[in-house]
Amino acid sequence: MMIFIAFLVFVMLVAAIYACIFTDLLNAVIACCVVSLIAAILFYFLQAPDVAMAEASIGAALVTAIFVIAIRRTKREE
Amino acid sequence: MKRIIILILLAIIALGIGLSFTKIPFAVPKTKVGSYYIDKGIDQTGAVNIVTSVVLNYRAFDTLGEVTILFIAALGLGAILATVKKKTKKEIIPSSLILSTGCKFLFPFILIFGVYMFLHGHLTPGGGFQGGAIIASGFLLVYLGCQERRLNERALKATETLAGLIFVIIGFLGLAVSGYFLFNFLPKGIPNTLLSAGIIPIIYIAIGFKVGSELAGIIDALIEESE
Amino acid sequence: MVNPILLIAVPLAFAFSIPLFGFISKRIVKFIPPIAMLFNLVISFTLIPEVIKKPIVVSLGGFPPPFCINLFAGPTGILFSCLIALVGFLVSIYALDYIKEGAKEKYHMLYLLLLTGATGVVLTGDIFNLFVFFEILCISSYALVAYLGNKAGVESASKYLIQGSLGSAFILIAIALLYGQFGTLNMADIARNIHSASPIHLFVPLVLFITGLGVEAAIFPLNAWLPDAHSSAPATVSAILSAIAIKIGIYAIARVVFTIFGASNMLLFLVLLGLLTLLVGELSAFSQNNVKRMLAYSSIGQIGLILFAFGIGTNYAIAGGLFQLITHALSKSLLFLATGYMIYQAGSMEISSLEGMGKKMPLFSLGFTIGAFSLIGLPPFIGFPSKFLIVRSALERQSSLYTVFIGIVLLGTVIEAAYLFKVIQALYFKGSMEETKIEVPISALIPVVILILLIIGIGVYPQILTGILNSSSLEFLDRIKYIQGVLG
Amino acid sequence: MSFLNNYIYYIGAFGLVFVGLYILLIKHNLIKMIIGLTIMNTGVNLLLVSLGYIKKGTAPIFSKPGLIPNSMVDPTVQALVLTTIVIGVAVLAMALSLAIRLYQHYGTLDMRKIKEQRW
Repeated sequence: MMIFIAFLVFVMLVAAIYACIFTDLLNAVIACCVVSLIAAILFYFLQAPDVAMAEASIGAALVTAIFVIAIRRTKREE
Repeated sequence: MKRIIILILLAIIALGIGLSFTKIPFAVPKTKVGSYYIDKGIDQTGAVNIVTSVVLNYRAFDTLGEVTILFIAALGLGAILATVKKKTKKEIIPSSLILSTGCKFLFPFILIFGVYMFLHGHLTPGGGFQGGAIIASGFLLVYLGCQERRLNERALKATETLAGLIFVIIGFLGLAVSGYFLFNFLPKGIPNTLLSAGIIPIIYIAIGFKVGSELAGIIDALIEESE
Repeated sequence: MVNPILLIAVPLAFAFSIPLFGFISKRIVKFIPPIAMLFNLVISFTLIPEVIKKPIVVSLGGFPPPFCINLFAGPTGILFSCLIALVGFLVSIYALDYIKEGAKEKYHMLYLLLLTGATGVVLTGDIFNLFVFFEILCISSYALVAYLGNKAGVESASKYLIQGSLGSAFILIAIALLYGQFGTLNMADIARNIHSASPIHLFVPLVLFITGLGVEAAIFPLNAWLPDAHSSAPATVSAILSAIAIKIGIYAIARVVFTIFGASNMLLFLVLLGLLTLLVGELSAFSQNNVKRMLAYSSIGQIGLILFAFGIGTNYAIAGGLFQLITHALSKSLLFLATGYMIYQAGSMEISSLEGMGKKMPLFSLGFTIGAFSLIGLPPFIGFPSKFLIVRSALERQSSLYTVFIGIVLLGTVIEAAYLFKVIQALYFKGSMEETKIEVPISALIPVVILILLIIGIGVYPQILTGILNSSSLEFLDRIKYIQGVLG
Repeated sequence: MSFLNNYIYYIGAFGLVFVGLYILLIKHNLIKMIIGLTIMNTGVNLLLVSLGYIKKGTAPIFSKPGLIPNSMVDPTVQALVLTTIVIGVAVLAMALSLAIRLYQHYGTLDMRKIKEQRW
């Protein structure tokens, strides 16, 4: 179990670093969405189902949608 | 060069915060407020979900502030984007029949799920914020799938205003009944049933409508000019 | 007894219901903020005698204090809420005819919510609730700076937003650290247990708090957003941001440092920070040609002076700091309001374009002059007793270090006088002397006249504030009384 | 192993906070900065929730009989995090609307090029 969580944390941090590296903003936003999703899973493991649900529905879904709309109206390259 | 300076700065901050975290071990109970809520929560508020009872009873004032913040964000976004002059109206390419029918078919189910979410906020995980977000994502789906559909702005505004007012008015009723703002003045009922926990379900319904209409309004304002 | 919760809940209800009023008639919307603020002003004034005797503690939701959010309406809180309501009322009257473009209905809502957030910060007794209301204040100020959607406003608002939200993240980490150590969010409860933790574990949250709150208060290394934001907004927004928003940051820093942490050994740090902010603000203001940017930098300098007074840490000094805070709120809002229509008329913010306004707009020029004199600290205006109080309390420390500090403060005053006189000279002694008076709406004249009368009135008779200032500064210094007041 | 057991969530949370802070400080593109802000907020939320965790704890919901109150995790921090998530999305929406307007005015989002107002 612990190994699995460590793996998740590792993937989450890698996704966060990739959000920094990507110069295509759309890719960076997707990486940001991955961070939020894994955070939601971690919230579930931390026995916080309410927060996990909020993070998944707001943090991962709506935030990504708002980002994508905004990028569509501005420039995609950094 | 700048990169190195920033990394050193970050390392100093990390060291500082890490140092103060040696006092706070992981996975050890360390709170007196939380255990009070768990011990007394059901008796005092009637909600089985203690998180809900904290959000809407012990710390309901925070939630009022939070709802206000979302309200401000929707307002500010509207004000900032409102003065954009509408240019030539581009032709909307209608989406395929399967896509639009699928979206129209799915939309009521998403709506019902969202409503279920905030109706059962005091019994199961979930609540007004999550339910409102789900409703808003339903609207997002309709926007993407059937592009000619638009929300009625007046109805949206009326919903969020009325929902916000209901929250404040419930607070004032508590003040009038017992002298405490946001007091849980309704009968608590039997825990673990739908009609229990006094004012909690009412406020959560109001929050659900408010959050749903505000997030939908935010998406609406952002998407408006993009076609 | 009037419940202090009304000071927050009633304006909030008004703000929420503005769209409903808008459905009825678009014209009545602009009268809602003055009504709400007048209500707050009346309630705050009736509460003053009560809170001087004994602070009012109100728990929300009907649970005992550490377990619920409580409001602490002490002398400081009510003093601040009076100030907020007074300035908010006057500025909203000025806005009746001044706000002509943009989303008017949204402007009035955001304006009212900003003042509500400010009132919430000064009245709350819970650290996380303070954060929430602080966010209300910050987000509505970002929106107000940018609400016209013009180039300058949007640019400065985006800078303000990035720095402000970084600050809020720091505040949140600090709250997490405190919660992890003490298991409670109530300020009095944290204050009671704070000395059970070792200083090394308290240092980091304190620094994070000062950094995070310092962004909103525009303390020196964190003030990059202020001149842009204050100068690119409309005059009413600049007035309210300068007079109220940055003061709330100062209040929150004082509350955290004095009441929660009781950090008497950090005070010299505050003094140095204040002096640095003072010098940087005044020197930058001196080199400006744009009158609104000059006033914005002058606000930074004044914040430095207030922080210096708080840092001295004696009873008199804190009272002086609070007095200076009132001085600055009244004078700076007068200055911004007076320049508002002048800039509107001249079409530019350059000082040279304001030449000859002394004849064209006599009352506004008089208002600018009185506000400037009061800010410099000339008798018989309100600035004189407040600056005098600060200097006297610094001299009472009787150390050579503080004598040097007073020298720096006086140097700052001299610079301040120099650049403000530059504007006054342009107003009266330059430009063509044609006698064409420009008509201004009566709603703009009323607040200017009231502010002039207040500045002169309190300047002539400063004893009127002595009682509330003394008990306010005692509230900061007497932590035991605060803790007992909340927890019993 | 015990190190992992004790600190893995803190490491994740702080990692996110610092990556976000790094993005905020080093990048000049406004949308990239907002991404950094979002990541930082997620990190702070994770930090807050992991403060309330108890070993072998259960969620603070009395959904079925037989749950022991003593083994429940702290509900307070979860309530706080619900608040901060919503605050985060509010700030984000505002920031992105500003970015859209900024792009309409300047045609770029590079904060180095957008400095009309100086001293």
